[in-house]
Amino acid sequence: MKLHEYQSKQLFAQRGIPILKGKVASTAAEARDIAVELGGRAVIKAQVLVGGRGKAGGVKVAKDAQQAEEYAAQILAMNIKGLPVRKVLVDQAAEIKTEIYLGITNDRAAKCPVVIASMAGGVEIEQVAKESPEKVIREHVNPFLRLRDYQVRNVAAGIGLPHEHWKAFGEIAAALYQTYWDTDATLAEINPLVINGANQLLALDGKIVLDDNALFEHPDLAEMRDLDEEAAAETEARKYGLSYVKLDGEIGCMVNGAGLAMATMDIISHFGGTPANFLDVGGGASSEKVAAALRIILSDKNVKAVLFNIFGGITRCDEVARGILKALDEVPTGVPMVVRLVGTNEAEGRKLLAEAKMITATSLADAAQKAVAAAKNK
Amino acid sequence: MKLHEYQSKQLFAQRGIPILKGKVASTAAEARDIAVELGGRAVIKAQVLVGGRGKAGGVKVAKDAQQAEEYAAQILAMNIKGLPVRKVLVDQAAEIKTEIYLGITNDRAAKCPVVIASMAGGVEIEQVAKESPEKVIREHVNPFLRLRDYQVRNVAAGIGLPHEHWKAFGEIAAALYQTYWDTDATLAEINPLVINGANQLLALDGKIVLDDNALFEHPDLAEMRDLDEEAAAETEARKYGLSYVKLDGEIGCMVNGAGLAMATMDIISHFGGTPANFLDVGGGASSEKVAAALRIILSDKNVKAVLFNIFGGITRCDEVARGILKALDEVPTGVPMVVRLVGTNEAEGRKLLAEAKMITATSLADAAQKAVAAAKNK
Amino acid sequence: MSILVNKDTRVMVQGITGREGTFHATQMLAYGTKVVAGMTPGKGGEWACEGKVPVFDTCKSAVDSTGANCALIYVPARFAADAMFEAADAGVPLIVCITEGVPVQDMMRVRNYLDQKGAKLIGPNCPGLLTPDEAKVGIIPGYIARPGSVGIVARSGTLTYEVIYALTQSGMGQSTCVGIGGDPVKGLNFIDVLAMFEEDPQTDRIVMIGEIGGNDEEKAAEFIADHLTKPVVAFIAGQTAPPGKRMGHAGAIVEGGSGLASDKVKALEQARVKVAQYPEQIPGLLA
Amino acid sequence: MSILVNKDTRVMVQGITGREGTFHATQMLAYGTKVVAGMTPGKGGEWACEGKVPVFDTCKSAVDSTGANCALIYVPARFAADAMFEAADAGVPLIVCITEGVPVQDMMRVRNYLDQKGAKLIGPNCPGLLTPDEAKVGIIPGYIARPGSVGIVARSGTLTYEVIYALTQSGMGQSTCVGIGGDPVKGLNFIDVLAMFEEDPQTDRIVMIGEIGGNDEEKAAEFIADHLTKPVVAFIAGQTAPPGKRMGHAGAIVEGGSGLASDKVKALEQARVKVAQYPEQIPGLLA
Repeated sequence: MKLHEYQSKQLFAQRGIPILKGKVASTAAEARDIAVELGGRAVIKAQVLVGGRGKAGGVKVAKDAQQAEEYAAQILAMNIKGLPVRKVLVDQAAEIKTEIYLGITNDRAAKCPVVIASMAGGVEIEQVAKESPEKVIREHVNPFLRLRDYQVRNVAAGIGLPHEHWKAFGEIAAALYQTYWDTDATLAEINPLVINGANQLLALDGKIVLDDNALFEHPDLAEMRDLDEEAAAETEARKYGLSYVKLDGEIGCMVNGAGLAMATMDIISHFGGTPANFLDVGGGASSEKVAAALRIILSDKNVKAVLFNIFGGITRCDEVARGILKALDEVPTGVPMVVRLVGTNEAEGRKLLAEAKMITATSLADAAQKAVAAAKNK
Repeated sequence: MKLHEYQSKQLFAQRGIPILKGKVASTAAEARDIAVELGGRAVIKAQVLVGGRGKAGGVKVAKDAQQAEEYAAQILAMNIKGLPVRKVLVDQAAEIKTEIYLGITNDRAAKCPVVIASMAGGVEIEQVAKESPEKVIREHVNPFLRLRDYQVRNVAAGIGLPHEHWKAFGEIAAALYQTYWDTDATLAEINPLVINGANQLLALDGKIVLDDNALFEHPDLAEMRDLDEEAAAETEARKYGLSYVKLDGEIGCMVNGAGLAMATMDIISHFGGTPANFLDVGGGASSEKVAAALRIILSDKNVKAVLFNIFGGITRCDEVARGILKALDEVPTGVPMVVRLVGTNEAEGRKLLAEAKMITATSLADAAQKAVAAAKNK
Repeated sequence: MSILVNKDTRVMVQGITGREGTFHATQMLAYGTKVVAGMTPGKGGEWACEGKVPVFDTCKSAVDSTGANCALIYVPARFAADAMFEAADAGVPLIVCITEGVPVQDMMRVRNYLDQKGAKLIGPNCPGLLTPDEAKVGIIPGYIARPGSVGIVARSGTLTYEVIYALTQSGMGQSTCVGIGGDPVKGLNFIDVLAMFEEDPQTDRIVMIGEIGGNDEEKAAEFIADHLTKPVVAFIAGQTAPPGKRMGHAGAIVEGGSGLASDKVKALEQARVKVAQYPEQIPGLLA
Repeated sequence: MSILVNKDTRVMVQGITGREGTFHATQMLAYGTKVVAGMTPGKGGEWACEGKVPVFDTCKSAVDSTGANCALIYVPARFAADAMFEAADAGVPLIVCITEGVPVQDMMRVRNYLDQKGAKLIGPNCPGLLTPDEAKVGIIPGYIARPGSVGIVARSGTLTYEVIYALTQSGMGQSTCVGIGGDPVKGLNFIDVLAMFEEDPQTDRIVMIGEIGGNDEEKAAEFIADHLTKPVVAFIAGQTAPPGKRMGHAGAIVEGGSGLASDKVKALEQARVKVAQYPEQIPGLLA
């Protein structure tokens, strides 16, 4: 789960990382008021959960409150990578001498946290790593020892930060690690961490991505989720413990298992169709869950056919069949359905579905081809 | 540094370990008042920093406030193993069904904390371990993982605690570990942990020993030191960063290095004398420190001779010599002094002392024999 | 021969008295797996699976009493890390964790600790292990598999079943099926299992099922090129997955331009691994 | 030959710009020890010991630049644990910590971590190492020692000097003198060092200096009986120490009836080790 810049910076500030004064506005008038508070000159920044807002024109420096209002109005009218901008952060403007990158993330291969830093801040670190790998310093952290002061010094020395900034940098890095660890983040990033005109270090932008698996430990953070930023169907799916990602295609998919769900999308594409969604009903799916999943799939008006691909392990095919029948009772639909049931209790499942008018298939390839055909005929 | 029972139990209670109601009294009248508050019946327990107070008669159950006053008066008049009783703890009386031992200490050999438990509580655990080792369960704790719930279950299962008590026992063990770790204790012990008439677990007695090396991190705990419980000279020595232990003999010792200081005591004894103290002036001892050490040694009226045994490493012999001369200026004394200086800057040291009338020696055996002779002649 | 589990494997099931724990332990017994102990704190002394399996309060007592040498974990996510620590402390050399949703910071500590103890871990968020006709340790449906010579290693559970099913339909049996799980920080990885299959005399061909996220498949490709003599066929799920979105598995996400299916396919093809476009092509590519 | 340190040992001094650090680094240089680097955070780029030793900000940079293979620590107690972690992380295989007063809970974590890293630790609260005429790594006064064939291992610093001095006076030189320190949780212990002396061709006799507290001497006695062929002479300090009192060293305390000098002497004598009654008897017992 991604947090907005303003949310991330709040969490940073709570742990002592210096940030600029600023507030969030949902309207141009609010932005103007905040700019007045800040003394006129302000930076207006779109709050959307995608990267690249700078290039898209979502960040503008206003010289006074009047201009702040104008820019806020412009930005609040934008769509960035398909996402409408609903909020802007109005921040003090800072004089920037140096832009540093400082981030902490999980290193999957090393199986531990890694601190990543570079003096080439302000741009995407992946790009710096690709173009000038020598400019990027990595320090692995033992998850039991946690981040030690000497490791921060390794980082500071590695990026060539002048001694005079080590103390402030050390405090910020320690607080960033604390934020990362306390929130069960998979990424906590300050980019850029700037040295301003007064030679102080400030977190100008911030990004936190939380581990969805750990949200149960952090109800306060779970509440920070911005429901405006995701499809309503995704919000609905989460309520039922379903993994759902909306896509742009025509064939709705209900699959058990994440890998098989991806493979189902891929095979639809392979046979010339377009998947409308990723949906994993999970292991041991109950009929209620299956019914909810079907409602969610059908709530997408682009869906012209639905492909059920269930391979029973924990999930039992008869349970799934009952869920499908239940959902069809509740949500009458004309959309054609292709069903493939294999595995635990597959015979019972097939029997239950025998009466409903559904297209059946045994192989995955067969099922995908039938679904593609059904969607085209629709 | 040892804490009193009442101090240990306060620290336990702060972390949620159930203890009995009780208060500390310094006079019999206070004890009476506390007993009245507790409803009459009360246990009066001597607060002294040595074991074996029970056998010595330092714990008595009073049936009413009148008797509480009498017993408190008796106990406050006692000496236990040479230590006068200055305080008593007046506790509620409890009906005891079972006495459990539960302690956490540092296992030197395993280099980690160890939880020790036994259903044979209420007596010294060393004794149980010697007589019935099978009754004592040990669970080592990884210092990074800390005490896990399953380890507490291993302990509960190991001592054969009935299931119904596992939850309460688990909470107490977790809180005890927290106390142990938070305070940098070398021992945190509940003995006995009782099951009372209402089937509840209660810490009836408590003992905490703190790591002197870690006291700098715990100024609040350092303040709990009971200065009444140690020789005034030991308190004075601590101010100067000197390691001093008062003994009952006649030959004062000033030595650098703890091992050498012990060996010096031993050799005095070997040659028929008795050491008056252990004193390590430490590495790199300054002349101020040496002067303070000499004053402390001479403050013991039993001292009939002083043996200086300095082997220079970090400590420089000339610094020590200057300290001795300075101290002698400040504290004129007729006590004979035997000096042995070897090691870094030994020549300079000897030269400085040449003028003072001191008995010199080069070998340790020679020095010890001379000191023993000087004390006898005195 | 086979790898990791066989007919002599003695399994302790942690969380045996839970709904899924009981269901799958019963299925494992029916398959012939030696389920020698169950573990549920506070239920020590009871019996599970219709009186067939003794339940213990602690892993230590279960291992001491039954000689269990494999722990299978079905406990809820918030207790999973401790279950793994406990199994490792009890000296169990192979730990299989089915539980989904374990926080990744927990897993970083678990992996670190288990490595210190020398315990092997499979999972979490995995379907476990199956050596056909010998031992089923986890939730892979036993009836779809047949003994044979194809080793399977996969990040995805149901895709594993899909491949086993397709192989069995084509008359190709399996040596051992290993579901390593879909989490970003986990136990054994492709390389570890590939090395075991290379050493296993029963295995003569290998199927490897990867997916988007991380670069374990790229590393496996390198390892295959350098160390494997047996033929490998692969499949990578998630060609059509959008970037920045977690596709079910915690580890299945394309981030910062890395973890792409296309990069993995390319790396594997460079290592002369045949890559299937969909699972049912695999038997044909193996033949 | 010798053990642990010799003329090729390349020493990095952590805390070199402190008063004691500078003093002893200078003495080590004068003795001929290869002091190749100093480390003091924030002073990287400076030079210590009259321009003879480059100072670095981090152990990593010091090791990378100078190839230091031994870390010597003189930092205050509250920073000592981190200094050891840092040296180990920088890949230094031998760490010598002179610092006194390190909290024992810190040391439990340090030992655990250093064992994982495979780094050897001497100390803390120790005088360090001396291989006469080759390397002085710590604070043992060099001029009292002579090269020879007696290995010394001791918990106490000044008692080590005392023994070296007595041996040299009697014409017996030393192979290596090892002060393992007086803390309850520390690095190498008697057994580790005794095993090294047993393997070292230069060493033909061994002196072991113990003291009250713990039971390392008892374990050493058992080890000597089982594994040592070279003669060992021992001395145990603290025969007259009262129970329950810490005698200077954090580890020197008789508690709950264990750690008594008399038990240690008994165990050693049972292992046929000659035990001196005072240090100056040692040369006579060795002869």
